[in-house]
Amino acid sequence: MTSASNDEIVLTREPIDAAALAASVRAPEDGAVATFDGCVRNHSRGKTTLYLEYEAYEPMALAKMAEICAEMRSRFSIHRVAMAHRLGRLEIGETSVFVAVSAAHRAAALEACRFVIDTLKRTVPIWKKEFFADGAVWADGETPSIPAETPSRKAASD
Amino acid sequence: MTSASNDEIVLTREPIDAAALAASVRAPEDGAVATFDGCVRNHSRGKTTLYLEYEAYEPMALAKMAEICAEMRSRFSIHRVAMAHRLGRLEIGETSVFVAVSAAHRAAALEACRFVIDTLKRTVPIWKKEFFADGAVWADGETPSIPAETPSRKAASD
Amino acid sequence: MQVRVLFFGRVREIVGRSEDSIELAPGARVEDLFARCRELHPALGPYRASLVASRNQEFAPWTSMLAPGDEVAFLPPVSGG
Amino acid sequence: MQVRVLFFGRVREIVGRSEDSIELAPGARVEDLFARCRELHPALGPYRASLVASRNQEFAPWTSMLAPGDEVAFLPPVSGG
Repeated sequence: MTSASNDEIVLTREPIDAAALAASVRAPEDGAVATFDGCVRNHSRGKTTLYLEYEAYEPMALAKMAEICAEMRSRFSIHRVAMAHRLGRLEIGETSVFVAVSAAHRAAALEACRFVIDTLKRTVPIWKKEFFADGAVWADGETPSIPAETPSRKAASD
Repeated sequence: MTSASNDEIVLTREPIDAAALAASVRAPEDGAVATFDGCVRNHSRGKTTLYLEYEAYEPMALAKMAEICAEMRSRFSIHRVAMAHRLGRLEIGETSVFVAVSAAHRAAALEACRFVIDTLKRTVPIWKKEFFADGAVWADGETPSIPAETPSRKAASD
Repeated sequence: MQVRVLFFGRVREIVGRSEDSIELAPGARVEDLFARCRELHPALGPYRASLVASRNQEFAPWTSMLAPGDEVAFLPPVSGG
Repeated sequence: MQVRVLFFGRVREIVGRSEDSIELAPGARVEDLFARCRELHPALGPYRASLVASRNQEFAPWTSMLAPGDEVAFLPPVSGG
């Protein structure tokens, strides 16, 4: 699922091909590509993790991811973005989220990459369930900010 | 050329395999891998770049890169690092420098990755010459800080 | 009027289904819809403070007015990434 | 005493070679070595303010004392990355 020309936004139940996404944002006018790869750790809460399951409110998650791209473009001089989140069951070591950003200069690429992953974790309706030997728990999450009583659509993403 | 167990430090005249380096830092205990890929832009100083040449004071450059890794480990909770710099002639779009850092958590990986590339540009004795249609120029660089009059070896890297 | 309500994560498990259709009086707000859901699924009560609402795929205040056919969700804290 | 001096980048181009062996009086400092190099290659003069010195692969003050066999370099501003 792809949105605006230079933004690739993906929710997928298949393994994420990080190298292909990193290559996809790169162009001759770029001097920098920053990436972030979130992967499934073998431990959490002091216990051994067996696997994870992710679910999403898919159309809203895609809309929020597109809003993050738009907001990032208003803040940073970047060229292309790819952001992908995996859904369903993930094994240890697999990539759950991947972000790649290209830019002419390094500061924009690095700062935009960080902005994407930090904002995604606060605002995109995706949920993680952690499975341990002794049971499963929904991860502690972050509560998104709510718009004011008379919301404007634009303010709703923060 | 590899240094301490979890630090891979490379100067090479061959193309850098970014995907392989990114994969090499990844382990089951990691939740995050951040990378930075510096690539050759097709323009600089308002002109079309034809190609670049990099040269290094190789043994000192490797020593400074190792110092950056040590300093990074004292500042950030990270797991593995790979840093590679290409030397010789590079064409447009090729990777000149690549950094990959793994960590349990995203903030450490992202901040350490940025620390590496920012510090490398200030302290590692590598020089870039830019070739244009109308001639070649050595890139404006940064002058490394010098230790005090009675230098200690430890302070020399800043 | 009828609205569609969606459940995700912990809320989906408590309710035992991922969506429902609810009949409400005209003029109802998001908070009235939640009250109705809590009548149907009392176990939701303790989670109210941790939830945020969405209306037609935008975060929305609890006081938002609903319209027929709206799609509403009560979202637990998000934990993507 | 004899020391080895290395040239890189713009300095290498000005000097026309990448290294040299220089004979110095005992007690010479890094700045004395640079003065000797400038006598041999006057075009180096204007670059003095932009250079930093290294001694045995560590950045070093211009006042550092040299020892026989030292490896010194006069480094232009670095531009890796």
